[in-house]
Formats: sequence, structure tokens, C-alpha cells
Amino acid sequence: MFRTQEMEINMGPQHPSTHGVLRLKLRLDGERVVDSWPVIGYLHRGIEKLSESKEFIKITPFTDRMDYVCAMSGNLAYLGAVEKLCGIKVPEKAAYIRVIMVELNRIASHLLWLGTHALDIGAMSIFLYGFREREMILDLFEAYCGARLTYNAFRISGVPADLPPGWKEECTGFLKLFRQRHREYEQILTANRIWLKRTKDVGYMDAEHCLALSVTGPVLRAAGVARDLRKDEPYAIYDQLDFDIPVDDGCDTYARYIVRMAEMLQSVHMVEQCLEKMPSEGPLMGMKGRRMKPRKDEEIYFAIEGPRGEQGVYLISDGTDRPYRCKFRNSSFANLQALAPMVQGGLVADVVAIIGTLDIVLGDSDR
Amino acid sequence: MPTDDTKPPAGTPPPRETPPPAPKPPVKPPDPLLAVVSCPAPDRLREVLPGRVSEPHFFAGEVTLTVAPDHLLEVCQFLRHDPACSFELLADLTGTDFPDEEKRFRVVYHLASLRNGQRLRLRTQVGQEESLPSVTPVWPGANWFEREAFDLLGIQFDGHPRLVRILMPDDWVGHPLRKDYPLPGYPEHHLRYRTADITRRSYVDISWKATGERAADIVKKYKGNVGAPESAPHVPMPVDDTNGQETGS
Amino acid sequence: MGLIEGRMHPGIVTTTVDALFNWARKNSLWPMTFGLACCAIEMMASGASRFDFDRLGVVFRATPRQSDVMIVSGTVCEKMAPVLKRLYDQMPEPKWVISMGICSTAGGPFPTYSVVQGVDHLVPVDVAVAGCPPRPEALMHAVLRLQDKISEMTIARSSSSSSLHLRA
Amino acid sequence: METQMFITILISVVQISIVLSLVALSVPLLILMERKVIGFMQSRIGPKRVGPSGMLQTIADGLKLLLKEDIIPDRADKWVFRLAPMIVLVPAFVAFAVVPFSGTGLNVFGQRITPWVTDLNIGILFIIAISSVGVFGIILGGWASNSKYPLLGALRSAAQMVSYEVPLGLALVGGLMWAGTASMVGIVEAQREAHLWFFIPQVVGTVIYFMAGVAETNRAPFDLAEAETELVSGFHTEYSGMRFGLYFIAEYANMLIVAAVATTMFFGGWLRPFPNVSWLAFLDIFNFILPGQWGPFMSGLMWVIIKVSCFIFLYYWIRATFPRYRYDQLMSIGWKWLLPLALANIMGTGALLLWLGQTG
Repeated sequence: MFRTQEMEINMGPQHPSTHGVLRLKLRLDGERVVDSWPVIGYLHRGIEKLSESKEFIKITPFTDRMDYVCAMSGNLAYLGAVEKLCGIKVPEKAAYIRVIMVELNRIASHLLWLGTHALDIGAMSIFLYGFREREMILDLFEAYCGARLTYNAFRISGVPADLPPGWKEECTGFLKLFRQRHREYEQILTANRIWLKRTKDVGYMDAEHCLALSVTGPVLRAAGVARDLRKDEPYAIYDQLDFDIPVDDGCDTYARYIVRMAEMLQSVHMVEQCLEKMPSEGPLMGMKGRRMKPRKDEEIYFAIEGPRGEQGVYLISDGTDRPYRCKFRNSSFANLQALAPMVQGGLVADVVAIIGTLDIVLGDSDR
Repeated sequence: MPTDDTKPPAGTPPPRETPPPAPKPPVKPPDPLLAVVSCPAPDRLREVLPGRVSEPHFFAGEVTLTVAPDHLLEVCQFLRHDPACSFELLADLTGTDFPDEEKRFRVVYHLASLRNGQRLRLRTQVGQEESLPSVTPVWPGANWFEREAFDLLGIQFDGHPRLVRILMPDDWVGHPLRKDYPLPGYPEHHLRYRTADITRRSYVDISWKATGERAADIVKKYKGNVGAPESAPHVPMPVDDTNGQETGS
Repeated sequence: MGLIEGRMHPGIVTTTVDALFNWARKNSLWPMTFGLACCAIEMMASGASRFDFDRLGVVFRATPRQSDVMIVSGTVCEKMAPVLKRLYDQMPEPKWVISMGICSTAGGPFPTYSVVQGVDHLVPVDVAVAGCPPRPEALMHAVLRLQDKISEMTIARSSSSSSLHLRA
Repeated sequence: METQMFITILISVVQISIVLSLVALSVPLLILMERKVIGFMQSRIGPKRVGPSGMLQTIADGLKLLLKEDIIPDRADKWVFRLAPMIVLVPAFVAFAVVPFSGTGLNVFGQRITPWVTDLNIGILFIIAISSVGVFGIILGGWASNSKYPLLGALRSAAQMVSYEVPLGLALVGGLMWAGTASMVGIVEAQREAHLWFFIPQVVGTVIYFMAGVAETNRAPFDLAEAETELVSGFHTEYSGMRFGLYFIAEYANMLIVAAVATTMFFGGWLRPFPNVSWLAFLDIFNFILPGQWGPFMSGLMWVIIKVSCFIFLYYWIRATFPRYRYDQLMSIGWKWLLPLALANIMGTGALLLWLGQTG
């Protein structure tokens, strides 16, 4: 007469906390997740196919629109790949400007993560505080390149423009303010009992499983592996900067929170160093002209440490100024694989927290 | 040969910033991109599994090994577990379509070793009708990458837990990243996702079941995806347009 | 349709009631929390502290049943199209659509196999916003324009065949 | 005789309509204040455009909701679907029947009009009994929608309300023991006679009551039944238009009830702080401004409104600050902490009263 029945439920593609258009098929026993099947591709725009018909320089705007939360990283990864393929050198000053932008954008990206993650768990004010500081970073970007979200701020072999006058001071002021605001976030969340209850031991995944599932970035670092391409395979001028890799061995949502919060401060530290060390004079572009001829039938893979993990670009050249194949290895795609094992056995409320902690951007994963 | 494990991770630094610090090649090639970099994997493979992989190809500080599909799984197992190689992370897996070549698809595996700080590219060729062994037993993370390669290129992977489309809709026809697939796609394939007539109230049955059934017919009709289908699978949608009829009164 | 639209002959003078109803409708536009792509981030920014959509009475609702306006914020892909259509159908009348950004308006920079070249293939668009992505100010302007448009509505049965909505 | 009865009925009708309209009118104000208060806490402005400083915002929202299409899902249980919002709304309003809004009544045309609709001698019990009926509206609404998210929301809500009714009721028992009566007016009078607000001896009870009250009204951090980021909109996901509006109104009316009961039970209802300290009499400012009977009436009303507002503000503050609890954590708080604490509070109160009775 009485029997229990498992319920299948669809989370998304339109759901307030799937961070876009992720669809998650859940099989529930009461509120407990028995099985899950993530469905992605609702934002597959065919960027890789489209890239094959464009010149190298015209692909940069698409990289903005993949990981739209941290577009500068996308630009840097792609341009780094092209420069590696063609053997182009980037002037030092341009490299500094790139690193400043990328690190600022990492802060902005982490702020968005913090806001949406906290909102998913129910702390709504943090969302608005995070956006408040994010707007300041966007103002800095706007002053530099004119765009708020999709920057296209770098060019092959350098950057198109120097920092505008007064920008450095603005930036220093922001960084000073940000350290203070960062303390405020920590005050609200880090020791909050409800926050601890909601994040501790939720979404547990240890280093071995992370690596097996190709998960990189803060999720891996929160599992105790100090993997950071900025240190391991330094690109741009990261080998001249002094910074730490925040690592936590909690392996859970809270550990990821701690790691990302610490990363923001590290980024602040890096930007401060860059502003100090940056040469005041020097060329901004490493090459003249726009046409380039890479060697025929060669392939390269270039990866940087994006805010979500290893952000790689794989290019095959056919000797023309267009790539024969342009594959973007985006961290959200790989990290999303960890979602199903993580939510297994958790509650519906944990699913939301885990989606937040993976910090996925669906444009990044679907391309 | 720097095969000892105690060596600090040399990495594969980009040549434009810092030239590779490790062993100086005897004859410096004219193009710095072609410099030989140190990597223990080819030598270990040559020792333990001779004849399975090709000679390494060096470009821009990267090492590429070519392997035949038959030996792929064996080589991968070795690379994953051998302490001198220890490629724990499958960073990327993807395919490329070369329609003019005999074996149409080139599949590459980007491996990374955290312990040794090495990177390696494994390359293999597979024809349209052939299939590759899935590397999910070695790296479970290959799951989605292989699904993506199957989805966009139509490469078959044997032994994959569930090889279904990942980015495109389940009932999509064709594999978009193939070179003979036009960039705008086949508009006929898209029509079932559209409603041509728009009114303020148009209830159109677009349930997944309905599209699924129709899709089955399409798949039957256009098996093999190249070339435009003869007729569009567009089904006229029922439209409730009562507003327009009532206006006369 | 709402409760009383289309029940009155166009000859009946309904201006005062119209004005009241339109005032209520235009000042309480609740969009659906429906982010698709890059534009969704700017949509969130519009709701956040600096721009604060709440000033205009715009509150994001999670369910289509309680929302009035659908902001299609981002690229609509073929896989998403049926979902979007269904969500639109689930919204109660009167409902409006803002197409935010060039992707949803006309496909944008993606003339590819998987992108719907304009959301007006799927749902009737009331206001289209230019930009890639549009700034929050632009979205706000779109909401204001939509308010203008709503001010033109009437509850009397419309004489045009395209029913009650817009004459703006 | 018949005229007297008629007048009595008329007075009751007038009282009921005044109370109803007061509550109904305060709901839009509460919603507006919530948006404003939370807006300021989040460093933004809140409604600003509609009417002077956005004062008419909720009026516009309500009117719009009235005008929206009323969707009843195809597979819903249509009658239950229609009925459910009313089941929630009616008890929320009925419970106000026993809430005293001020201390002294008014004499109008020789008839005495009390500032409460009725003074039941089981007032507190009446409120608890009535407000637990509201649960059914939520459960039925979620079930009748025949949709999965509402069903989950209804299940959560059922479990939550059942578990928090118990500590809610038990937390009040301590106060009742001090008061010695269950009549709402009697409780306040008891506080006047005891020369102290009952929250002083009943701190634990007050805290438990407020926590359970927040959970009862489905407010953050216990808003699991309509957790927007988890269950879309919980039990009212399928409700549109004014039916959703009814749920919304009921939620705020319930908040008011919880605040009003807390005010009466623990914070001395219409009494000013330290009602026995005579030099504080100036706090009842309306006694000096308004003539005759209106002075005390308005002063009492003022205190009730101030105290209730403080509670409501606390609600908003919590909502703006805290993350949300998880379902199982909520249950464990209810059963493992609040219930034993409430029981211990009763025991402690009993022991204290016994001791006081022996010594004094």
C-alpha cells in the first residue's frame, strides 16, 4: 500500500541558481540526490567552427564571449597561443599591462563567484556588495579599453595602448579599498555558523579524484594540490612576481571558498607589484603589421591559469593566417564533470551550493 | 638523459620569455621554435614499450608522440602509471578533421604531469569508419572530452561509458566540426525548433517527446550527414489565432 | 490576456481605467531570472547596487508564472530555443519580451549552425537593445521604452488584427 | 433589547473591519519597507520612482497582480488549487481577532469600543490553533499544482511547520506561567502588575519563540519552502497573478501576527517601558497632546506599533544578512535544540515561580 518512489526533477536550463543555462537532471529520493546527469550545450555557439574561418586576429573577440566573466584571461590564453605558434615576443611593458588586467579581472571574476555562490546559499547582501566592488574594477577596464565586459583589450604581440593618465592612481586607490572590503566579506561569511554548516563537507572531492576528472584551478588547490600554472609554467611576467599559491586541504566547498578568497588578495598583491615594477617607457607591440605566417602543419597547446583553472588553447596551423583548427580547452567544461560525483548523495540544497562552488560559466563550457 | 626524478620540474616554458634552461642541444637549430626540449617520456617508452610510438616531434617547447590506435590504451596506461612519466592529468582531448587524408580524424591527447612538471601530446589518426579505444579507464575525465569529440566530429570511442551527444541536442543531425559541414548548418535541420507564425498565444507542441519522435524519422532519412537533405522536415505548426477572427464583430 | 482585456467594445471610452491599469503595469515589471550568456552578467549588474533596477519597481522573479517581461539576455541556441518558447508560453498575459543584445536580436557575431538568428523567430519582441553586451544603462533605457509602450495599451478590444497590444 | 444586540453586532462589525483594513493596509507598507530597508542595507536605493519616493510601488504591484492572467495549470487539481491561497490567507487575518492594539478603549456615542475585537480567555491558544491551519494552504497549494518543485516546497513546508509549531507553543508556556492567564489582554495586565516585561525572566523563551516564529512564517534564514535559488519559488511556483499575491499577503500578515504575539507576550503590549516608574510617563506623549480618552488610546497604539516594527525590522535584518539553512539542519535545530531548550525553559520557569512563591 505504501511505497516510496524516486522523483526525477529537472534543474534548469532556466533555474535561478544554475548560473546560466546548465540543465541538471536529478533523481531524488525525497530530497536526497540518487543520481544526476548534467546536460550542457544550451549555449553552444559554434565558436570553434567559426574560428576556422577567421584570421587569427579576428578570433580574439570570440574569446571574450566564451568565459565572459573573465574575458581578459580568455584573451591572454588565446593570444599567448598565437604568439607561441608564431614565435612572437611580447614587449615587457605590454606583458605587465596584460598581467595587471588579467589579475584585476580575476578579482572581478571571483567577486562574481562570491556573490552568486552566496546568493545561492541564501546570503543575498553579499551578492550586491560583490557587485559594488566589481563595478569599480569594470570602471578601471572601461577607462583602459572602453568596454565593461567583453574587452578585446590585447592584440597579438602586445597591447594597443598604454595605461591612460591617472589610471595607476585610481587602481592603487581601488586596491587599497578592496583590501578593506575583503575584510568585510570575511567578517560576514568566514565565521558565520550557517555558512559553515552549509559549506563544510559539502561537495567533497579529494585530489586524486580531481586529477582523474581533469579538474583544475581552485577546486584542485582546495584539495591540497599546489597546481598553479603561473608558478609551474610561468608565462608573461609571472616569474618576476612574488606571490603565494593559496592551498587548503579541506577538499570541500568551504575550502574552495577559503582558497578563492585568498586568491583575491594574492591578485591584489600582484597588481600592486606590477604597478610598481612596470617600466614607464617601452614599446607596446612586438611586431608591425597584422598578417602572420605560422609554420605549416604545426600544432601547439598553450595554457594559462584562469580563474577557473587551466585555460588552454590548441591551435593547428596550415601555414595561412587562419587556424586550421582552434580548440579551446576551457576549465568550466572539465570542472563540470565533477558535478555529478559531487552531488551524489547530497541534498537538493547542496546541489545548489556545489554548482556555485565549481564556479562554472556556461559560455566557457559550451563555447 | 635527464630521466632522474629528483630534477626540479623544468616545465615547458614558452621560448619567447625564458629560453629552456635544461640541456643545451648540441647543435642549435636556426629556428628557436624547433628546439629540442627535455622530456623523459619518449625515452621511457622506447625502453619499455619499443616500437609503439613514433619518434618525438619538437615544436615550440612541446613534445608530440604519434601512436597507432591499437597501442593507444597500452601507451596511455604506461604514461599514467610510470613514475618517470606520471601524467596524472589529461588536460585536453580533441580531434581535428582532415577530410583529404586517408585516415580522416587526428585525435590529440594533451597530458600533463604535476609531479614532474612535464607536458606531452599524444597523437593518433583514425578513419571515419574506425573507432578508437576510450581512455576513460585511464583518465575518467576523458569522458566528456570524448563525448564532445563524438558530438562535434563523429569519432567513435570503444568502451566509453555512455557515448552520447553533449553540446548539440540529442537528435541533431550531422557533426558540425567536420570540414564538410557548412558553418551556417543546414537550415532545414533547425526548423523544428522554430515557430514560424507568432501570435500572442501560440501553443505549439515542442515537447521533447515530440521532437524526439520526429528526429528519429529524420535520422532514418538522412543517415550519413553530408549533403543537404531532399526535403525540409518542417511540420506546419497548429496556430491558435482567435484574436484575428474576432475583430469583425 | 489578463482578466478584462478584449471584453469591451472599442467604442467604449476607457481612458481613465486604461491610465490606471497601464500605470500599474508599467511600474511593476517583473522580469524572469533568465540569463543566457554574457548579457546576463550585465543584467545582473543592472539589478545590483549601482544601477538598482528596484528603483523602477523591477524585481527579478524566478518563475515564469509570476513574471511579466522576459529579458532574453544572450545568445539563443537551437538547443535552448524550445525551452525559451515554453517559458514564454508559461508566462501569464499581458507579457512582454526585451531582446537584450545583438545575439538575441539578430544572431550577433555568431552566424553559425547552432545559433538562432534572432529571437523574434520564437517569441514576439517588444524592445530590442543594441550592444554586445549592452550596458546596464541601455537595458534600463529599454525598460523605460517598454513603459512608454505599455502606456499606449488599452483594455478595449483592439480594432487591429494583432489584438490588444501595441500601437506605439 | 433588540437594539442593544444590534448595536453590539454593529460595533463588532466596525471593529472587525477596522482591524482587517489596518492589517490589509499595513501589508503593502511592510513590503515597501522591506524593499527600502534591505535596499539600504545593500547600499542601493530601493523603489524610488512610483509615486513620491516610491511610496505607491506596492499598490502598483498589487493592482498589476490583480490584472494578470490567472493561470491554472492543466493538470492541477483545480478546486484545491483555487482554494489553497484562501486557506492561507483567512487564518492569517482571523488571528488578529484577539490581538490588543491598545490598552484603553474609546467611548463613542455612549458605547464602549475596545481596541481588540474580542478578548478570549484562551487568546494565545486561539492564535496558535488558527495559524497552524495556514500550513494546510501551503501544503495543498504545493500538492495541487501537480508540479515537482511546488511539491518539494510543500513537503519542506509541512515538515518545517510541524516541527516548529511545537517549540513555538512551548516557548510561550513560560510566559503564560508568569502571566497566569491565556488571555492576550490579561497577559499585558499581568506584566503591568508584575512591574516587568516578561522577556526579562523569559529571555530564552523569547529567543526560541522568535526563531520558531521566523521558521513558521517561512522567512529567511528558514525560507526553505520558497527557497528561490533551490526550488525556483517553492510551493507557489505555479501560482500567478493575484493567487500568488494572496500568498504574499498572507506571509506578511503572518509576520505581523508573530510580531504582535511577541509584543504582547514578552514586551508588554501597549505598555511603555517601565510602566511603574512614574517619571517616565512623559514617554506616553499622546497623553499630553490629545484630549481625554484619545490620549491613552493613541499612546498604547503607538507603543504596539513601535514594538511590532522593531520585530519586523529584525526580520528584514536577518533576511539581508544570513545564508539559508539546509533542510536537515533546520530539522535538527528544531528538534535537537529548540524543543529541549523550550522544555528546559518551562521547567526552569516553574522552579523559579515556585521559589518566588515560597519566598514572596
